[in-house]
Amino acid sequence: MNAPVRIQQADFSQDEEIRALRSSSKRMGGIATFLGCARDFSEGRNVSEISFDAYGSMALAEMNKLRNEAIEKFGLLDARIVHRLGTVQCGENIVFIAAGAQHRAPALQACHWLIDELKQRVPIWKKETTPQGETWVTSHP
Amino acid sequence: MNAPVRIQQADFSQDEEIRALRSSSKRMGGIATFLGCARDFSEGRNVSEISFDAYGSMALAEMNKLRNEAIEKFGLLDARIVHRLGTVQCGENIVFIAAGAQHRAPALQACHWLIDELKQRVPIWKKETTPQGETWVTSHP
Amino acid sequence: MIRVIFFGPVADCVQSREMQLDYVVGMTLHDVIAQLGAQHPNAFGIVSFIAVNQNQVRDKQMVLQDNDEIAFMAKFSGG
Amino acid sequence: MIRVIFFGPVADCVQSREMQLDYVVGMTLHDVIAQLGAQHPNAFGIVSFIAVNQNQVRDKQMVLQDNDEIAFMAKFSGG
Repeated sequence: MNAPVRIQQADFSQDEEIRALRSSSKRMGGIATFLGCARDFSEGRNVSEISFDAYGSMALAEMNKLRNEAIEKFGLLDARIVHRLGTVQCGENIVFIAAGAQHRAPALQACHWLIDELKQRVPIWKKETTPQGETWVTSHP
Repeated sequence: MNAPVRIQQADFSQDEEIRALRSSSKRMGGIATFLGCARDFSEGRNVSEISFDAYGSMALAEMNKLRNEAIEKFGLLDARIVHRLGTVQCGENIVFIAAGAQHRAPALQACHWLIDELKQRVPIWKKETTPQGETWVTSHP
Repeated sequence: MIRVIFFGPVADCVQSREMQLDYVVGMTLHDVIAQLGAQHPNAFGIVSFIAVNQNQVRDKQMVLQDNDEIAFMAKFSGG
Repeated sequence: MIRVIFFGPVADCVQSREMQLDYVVGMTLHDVIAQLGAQHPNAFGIVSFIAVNQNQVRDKQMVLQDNDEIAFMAKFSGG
């Protein structure tokens, strides 16, 4: 089975991630997920594709820390974080977070916390390709 | 394509629901989902299966109202709600909510709001089968 | 005719999912509750919501119309 | 030897992803910033985070060790 925290070029399947997550416990009553995808429009400009650069080893270490912190902080049964690198076409998947708990509130709260923290703490950078050229994204929309 | 709001005996695929959700807009940057599953343990008792009864026509009408309210309230691009009826084995899917928006915050907030409201407003009842017999669930854990 | 329907825990208590009552001009929701509540006190003890024609109703003085569908429901536990 | 690495927007400004600096006993993070910042002012203008051996560092007086890996990073924009 794939590791629960990954950085990869390839796309991923939500169903497979969920299957892996729930295989960790039969006590799991609530699973919250967040999927970030490449939009065709950002800050008033058309976007055709997005490419990502990362400090890979540190990014993976930070994502593992985030997972452990979330499990501890929200009492999760399990959590998974997958982020793609390389070039992602408009409409494709970028990032996936899943949090599983006995009840729904901690799963939902942990999922929200994880994506907010990931954006603040994980060294990954996004460059958007538009008709006007390429631009590194610096805001946290 | 399946309707965005459904009550059905059959299981569903998260990947298919997400595909249907995102097909509604290329502006979708964030998709939050909640999946409720049957746990093997509830209120201190082992649970082998859960069966559901519903006031079908009213439940479907309420779920459609919830979807419309969430789209309006959170500015969603689309949302889907699926609830299973009949008998669900321990570990299986019960309910699925997906909310898609341009940015992550409204998608995550809408998803949390939808599952909380569904539990309050949709006429569905859950019966747990345990070694001690069958019990209708009355709390909102 | 008034159609009265029950689901889940209430249907189990009443041991029925559906009943029909004769319609009388001017009859209210309260009249139906009084009649059925006397016959099925346990079931009506767990009724938390009432819907008439699939809309939740809180005013028990509501005057019914012929062919109305009334649901007496326990607290919901879906999801 | 000190290994200095750049990513994303900072790497584009520096026009390089990696540099090596000679290690001098007692040298601090501040010394490295002063040296490279003078050569690449635009790049260092967008540096928001610094990591030494993959741990974020805020104290620029930190004394470096031989073979340290320093990353100068713009504000993150993943997710």
